[in-house]
Amino acid sequence: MNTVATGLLAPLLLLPLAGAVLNGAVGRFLPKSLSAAIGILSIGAAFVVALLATLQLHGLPGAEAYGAAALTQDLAEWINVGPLVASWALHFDAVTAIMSLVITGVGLLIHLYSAGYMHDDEGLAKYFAYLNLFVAAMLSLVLADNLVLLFLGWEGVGLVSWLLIGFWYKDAEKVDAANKAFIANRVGDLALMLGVFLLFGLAGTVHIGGLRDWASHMSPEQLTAAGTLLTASTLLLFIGCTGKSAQIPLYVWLPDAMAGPTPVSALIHAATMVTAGIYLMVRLNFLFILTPFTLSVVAVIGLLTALMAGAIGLVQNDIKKVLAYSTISQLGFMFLAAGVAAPAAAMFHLVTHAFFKALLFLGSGSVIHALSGEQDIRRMGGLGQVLPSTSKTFLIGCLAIAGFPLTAGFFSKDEILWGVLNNQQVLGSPGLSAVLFPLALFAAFLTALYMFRLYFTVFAGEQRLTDEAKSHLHESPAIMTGPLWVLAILSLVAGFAGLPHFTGLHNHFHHFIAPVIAPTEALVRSVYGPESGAIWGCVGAGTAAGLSGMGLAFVLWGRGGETPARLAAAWPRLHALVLNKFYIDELYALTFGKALQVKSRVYDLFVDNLVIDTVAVGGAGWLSTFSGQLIGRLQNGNLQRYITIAFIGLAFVLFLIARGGVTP
Amino acid sequence: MNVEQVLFYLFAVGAIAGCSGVVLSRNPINSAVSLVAAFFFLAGNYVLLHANFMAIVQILVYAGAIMVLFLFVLMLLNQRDEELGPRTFSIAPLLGIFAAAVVSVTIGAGFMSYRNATANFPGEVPLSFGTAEQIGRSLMTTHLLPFELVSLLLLVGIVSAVVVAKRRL
Amino acid sequence: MSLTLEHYLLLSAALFTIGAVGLVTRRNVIVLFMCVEIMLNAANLALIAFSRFHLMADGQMFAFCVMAVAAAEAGIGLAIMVNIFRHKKSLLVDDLNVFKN
Amino acid sequence: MPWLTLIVLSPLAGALLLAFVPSEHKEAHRMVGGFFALLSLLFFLPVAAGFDPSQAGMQFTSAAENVAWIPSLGARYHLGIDGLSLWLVGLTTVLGVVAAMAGVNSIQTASRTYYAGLLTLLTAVLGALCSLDLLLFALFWELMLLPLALLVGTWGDRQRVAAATKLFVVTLVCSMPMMAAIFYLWVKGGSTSFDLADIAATAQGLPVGVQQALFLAFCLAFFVKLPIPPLHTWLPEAHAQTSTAGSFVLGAIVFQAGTYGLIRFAIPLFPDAVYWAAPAIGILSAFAIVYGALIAVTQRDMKKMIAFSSVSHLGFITLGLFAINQVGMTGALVQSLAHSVTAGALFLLAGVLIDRYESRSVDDYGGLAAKMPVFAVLFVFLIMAYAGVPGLIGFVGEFLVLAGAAGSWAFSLTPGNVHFGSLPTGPDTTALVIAFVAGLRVVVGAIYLLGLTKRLMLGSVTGSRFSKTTDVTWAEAAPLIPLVFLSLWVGLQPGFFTSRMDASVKGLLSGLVENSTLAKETAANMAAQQETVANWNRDGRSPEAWPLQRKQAAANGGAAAEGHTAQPGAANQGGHP
Repeated sequence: MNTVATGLLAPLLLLPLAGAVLNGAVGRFLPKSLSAAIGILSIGAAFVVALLATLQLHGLPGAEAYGAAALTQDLAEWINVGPLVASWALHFDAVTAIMSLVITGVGLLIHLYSAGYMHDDEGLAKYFAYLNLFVAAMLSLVLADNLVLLFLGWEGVGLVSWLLIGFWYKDAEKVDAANKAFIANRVGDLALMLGVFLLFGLAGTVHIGGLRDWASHMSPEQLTAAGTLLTASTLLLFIGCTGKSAQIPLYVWLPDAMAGPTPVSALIHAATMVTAGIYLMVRLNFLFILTPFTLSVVAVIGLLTALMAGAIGLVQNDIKKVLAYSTISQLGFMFLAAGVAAPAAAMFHLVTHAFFKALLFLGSGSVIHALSGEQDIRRMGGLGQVLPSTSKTFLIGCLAIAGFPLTAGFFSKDEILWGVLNNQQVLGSPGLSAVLFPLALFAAFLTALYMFRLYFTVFAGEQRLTDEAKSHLHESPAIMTGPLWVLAILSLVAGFAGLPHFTGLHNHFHHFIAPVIAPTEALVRSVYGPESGAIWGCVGAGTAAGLSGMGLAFVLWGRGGETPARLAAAWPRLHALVLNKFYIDELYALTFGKALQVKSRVYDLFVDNLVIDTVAVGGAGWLSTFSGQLIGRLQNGNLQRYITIAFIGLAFVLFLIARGGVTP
Repeated sequence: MNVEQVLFYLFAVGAIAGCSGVVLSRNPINSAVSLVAAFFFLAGNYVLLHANFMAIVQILVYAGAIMVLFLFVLMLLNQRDEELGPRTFSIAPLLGIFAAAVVSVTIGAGFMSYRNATANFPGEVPLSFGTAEQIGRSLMTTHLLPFELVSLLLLVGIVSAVVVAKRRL
Repeated sequence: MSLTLEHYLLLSAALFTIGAVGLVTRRNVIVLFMCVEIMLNAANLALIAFSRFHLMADGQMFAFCVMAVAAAEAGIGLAIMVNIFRHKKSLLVDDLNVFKN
Repeated sequence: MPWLTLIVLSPLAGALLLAFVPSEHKEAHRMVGGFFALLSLLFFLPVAAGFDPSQAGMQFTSAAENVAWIPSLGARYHLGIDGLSLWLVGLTTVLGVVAAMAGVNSIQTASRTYYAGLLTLLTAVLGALCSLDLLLFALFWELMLLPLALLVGTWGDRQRVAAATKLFVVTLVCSMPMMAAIFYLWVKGGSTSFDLADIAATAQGLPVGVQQALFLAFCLAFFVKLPIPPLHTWLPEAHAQTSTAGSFVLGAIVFQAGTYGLIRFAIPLFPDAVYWAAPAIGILSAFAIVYGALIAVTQRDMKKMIAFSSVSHLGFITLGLFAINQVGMTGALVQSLAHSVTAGALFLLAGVLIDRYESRSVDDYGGLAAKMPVFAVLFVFLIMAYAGVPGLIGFVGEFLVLAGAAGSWAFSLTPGNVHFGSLPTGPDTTALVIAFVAGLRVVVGAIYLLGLTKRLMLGSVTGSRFSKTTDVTWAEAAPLIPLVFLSLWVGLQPGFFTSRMDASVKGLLSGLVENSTLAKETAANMAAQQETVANWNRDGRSPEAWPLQRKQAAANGGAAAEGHTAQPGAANQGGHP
């Protein structure tokens, strides 16, 4: 490991934290503009620090060597018990650099936007405190040099997400959504924790660098011996990822999480927190590559999620829910990439997705803001003229996510598709890829379809607004549209950071993160050799899928007409099934929710009260209760019975003495 | 049988009779009066044992002070006759009686076996034995600490009796 | 045959037993007190007999202390009795069970 | 200076002094109670400062604290402290002060009884934590019961006396076998000494069967104090019925003696029995954790909910202790601290509401966050600390215990021939299952704790009774402040605490292995297996290590495989030319 100690990482982590503490402690007494300024400036400063650190990292010699070049900073001891050592130690390599630039950069834009969006809310200081705290937690997640510290960030973002989803806590539904998110996340966290324990048991360390050394120095016998447990641990880690990154089976919390303020949805539930799972898979790619079974599971789950969420997104009517399902679907794409051993593609899509999905969420926020809180797209329409900036930027976002040629999404999505086509052998079952690729194309088609359905329904056609919404209709202020334009430009140009290799141009992005994903790359290259011919075909197929989705959307929704309704009427069952999200929520409520309640009641009433407390004899509570009752019977307060017992005891003792058995 | 023996048996029978009266009579006042009688007989036995001071104290404190207190309380509370025998059948008192009997027999047997029947009293008793003077000297010298503790105990007893009786429950 | 220690000890044991039997059979709390007094006196008798046997005053000291304890006990005990009677209108042990559900 | 004696006895001095303060002077009782509790804490400071972390054995064993106590029995007044007891003692002194502060708000009648009982209880707990003589320990152990029953039974709801009686009887009866065991060991050792070292020597020399019986006798006494199901039934009742301060004392202070008893007596005295019982206790603990958590889900009475949650939380202590490795045991000790701080804090938080509105049912509350913002912040913070959010105290204990349990070979059902799944150095399957089941609390705990938060604090304000609600007063918040501070300190810097435990825990573990045939065999077995692994490692890293490549190599035939796998390093050069 080529690491250089630096002093830049602590400020990067602590600046947002300081902002959070300041706003949390005294924000209530400050004017709103000042609390907003504290929040924005602390993130802005963190962004500058992240840039400086990235520059320093870029200048390091040997960044191409196998052991990734990185900046490190040890802050303090944290947990140090025998073999379990986890310090407050930060590690900044290429992947971290990208993640922290996204977190602080997009975070800064969203903070700016929030200052406009939330300016009327009485809890503004609290809001900025939470938002800063979130950035701090997310940074600790990506900066962690060991899995325990990573887990701290992992749980930390979950906690702040809970606070922010339930930000308007007076509404019981929003609180329920927040609790649901936290609990679903906790299921994932448990799996992650167990995965970490397993790794700790196998490798004897929780230090990521140490794990990397361990994984790369394993002998064949060791790998064979550890195979099952290693697969189990990577599977557990992946389950952890499905919780945080909203994949099947734990995705159910994300749509509900839209109860939070819209900028929060943009930052946490689109751009950063939900990508933590991808980050973890990339960060630990040296482990996942050793377990082909896990990789195929990841790929399949990712693709299934992408398809299912895309289908659900197609029929939702809440603008934010559509975007939420879109996020789930795009995350599925990223997992698909990670699953086919294309972590660079996953990472690239993560970045571009952060830009255009944040843009789309902020745009939807702008629409909601303009319509005084209206979120149902059936009561929108024709907003293109009224909200010029919003609609233009929204269109750019839609083009990017649909993979319109030369937008950011075009490059990143094609790289994923190429990975699916190319890396089929990594999955261990070549036949799988034959299924995966067409389905992935279909998912790309779905993406374009539902996104442009949203665009056309909201911004094109005739206005279907309520009177109340009409009366306040206005374009958002500059502090909100500014970030939109910045993100729009990024969505357009970010793709050029990762030009595909076959064009003969330099892929800066891939080159930059190559040291981190070297184990995977090494394997893939060693199996397949240099990239080969079918690339243009792949690009063509991907582009065609996107364009045809857009075209179909235009046909169905762009010109008005009754076609969608007729389609829905033609297959009522199917439509209801998709509209109701495949009844997964109900299924969970019925199985886990009810089962938990029933079990709890049964334990409480039957086991605890009846078996342990009442049916004492022979039951599990024999010792406590029966003996308690026995003694209780003796100690019934009857003085004379006590005396009798005392005499019996005395007689017994005297008898023993008289017998000469015991000498007093 | 010399006089001493006659007196011992007399006092012994009297004491046992008096105590039995306590246990057997239904009226608590009768019990109390029987107990006073038993105390007198016991005091007689003390005299036989050359514990003259203790005999006096027995009569003054026990028969005089304590039992008067008992009687006073009994009169004050106006206790009616108690029905003897168990209200509901219970094995416990029977067991208790049995145990008490065992205790008694064992204690007796134990004492009997103590020093194997060489337990004759020493014939010569010093004149000063059991007198107020000897007791007093002993109390002020060897047994000063117990004496002080007893006085403290009595003080606490007085105070708490006052407190308890004063407080309304 | 002259009087021996055993005579007194047997008398003491007999009195103790009578007191004990009273303690387990009687119901009136004041009578129970009297039975306790009987048992204390039985102990006193044994102590004084030993004192005579050893020709040492220590036994009488013990008896003296016992007597003081008995006096204190009677004082406080009867005060409590009076109070309980005021409260419960009864002095029978069956009625005084505070633990009973 | 005999610091330990000062720590142990200064509360008792306060209790005696209180006897002379007339019962009407509430303020004076609080001053005296608080002062003497604080005194004990102050005396702890030099001990903490002078503690030598590198030393495994007993420290602060001055000659003045090792004197004959009952010479005819050989019992001695012998005190000492080591890494196992250091923080338990320290935290108890802190919690004593907190409990004294809590009494200001919660105890309005008979305050003298409260403070005298509290101080006596502190002496008993601290004495038990410092005793190196088993008879002395037994004395302090039993001394705990009286003030405890008094504290639980004097204030609270109608059934409090019954609850206190149940507590008293159950704990007393369950501690009797331990007494018998102590005397048995004393007699076996020649009836000359109750000293821990002598008793340990006697106990470790006993046949395995006897060790097992005695071990169970000790465990019974300590498990009922913690408590572990099915010995827990006294706990929810007692918590529900008693006052806030009583709950705090019961929930935060008393159980520590149980933790300590296990780690100081039950485990080191009977090494063979410990390994024999560890799998069963591991399973029982995991069951306890899930069981308590599940019952807590449907409780409507918030104190009962916290009480059942405590049952769950305390299962981690036995789980960690009987993992019998350094991580687990240290985790159990930290968990003991964590539970004291967080559960105590929750009882105080619930108490603030119960004392104000006289209802324990969560259904009677709602939306308080809007009316009591500061209280809401404290509440959420401490709930999160309790739920085990990293960076706060609850996480450290839970994480270490689970890590220790997952990696424990003591939980293995075939300990003589440990295989650790398919890998010689990896975790055992039973241990993993136990860790998984215990880990379910992470989820279930979140369910009921967030549910509690929602029902009490969030949503809309229900009813008119809260219309005039004001935020927490200083008197209500003051006891929480040290707990918040401790939550952060231990959460962020657990190393400060665990580093002082390390040497003692290691000493305890090496003693166990030395004195247990089973452990010796297993250790030798493991060493042999690790030797094998080390030999594997000497082969160094080879590209064939990766199964995919081998598979590929097999599929493509020799030539292709050679071409592709020969130079993994070359492919590593940046990935793309």
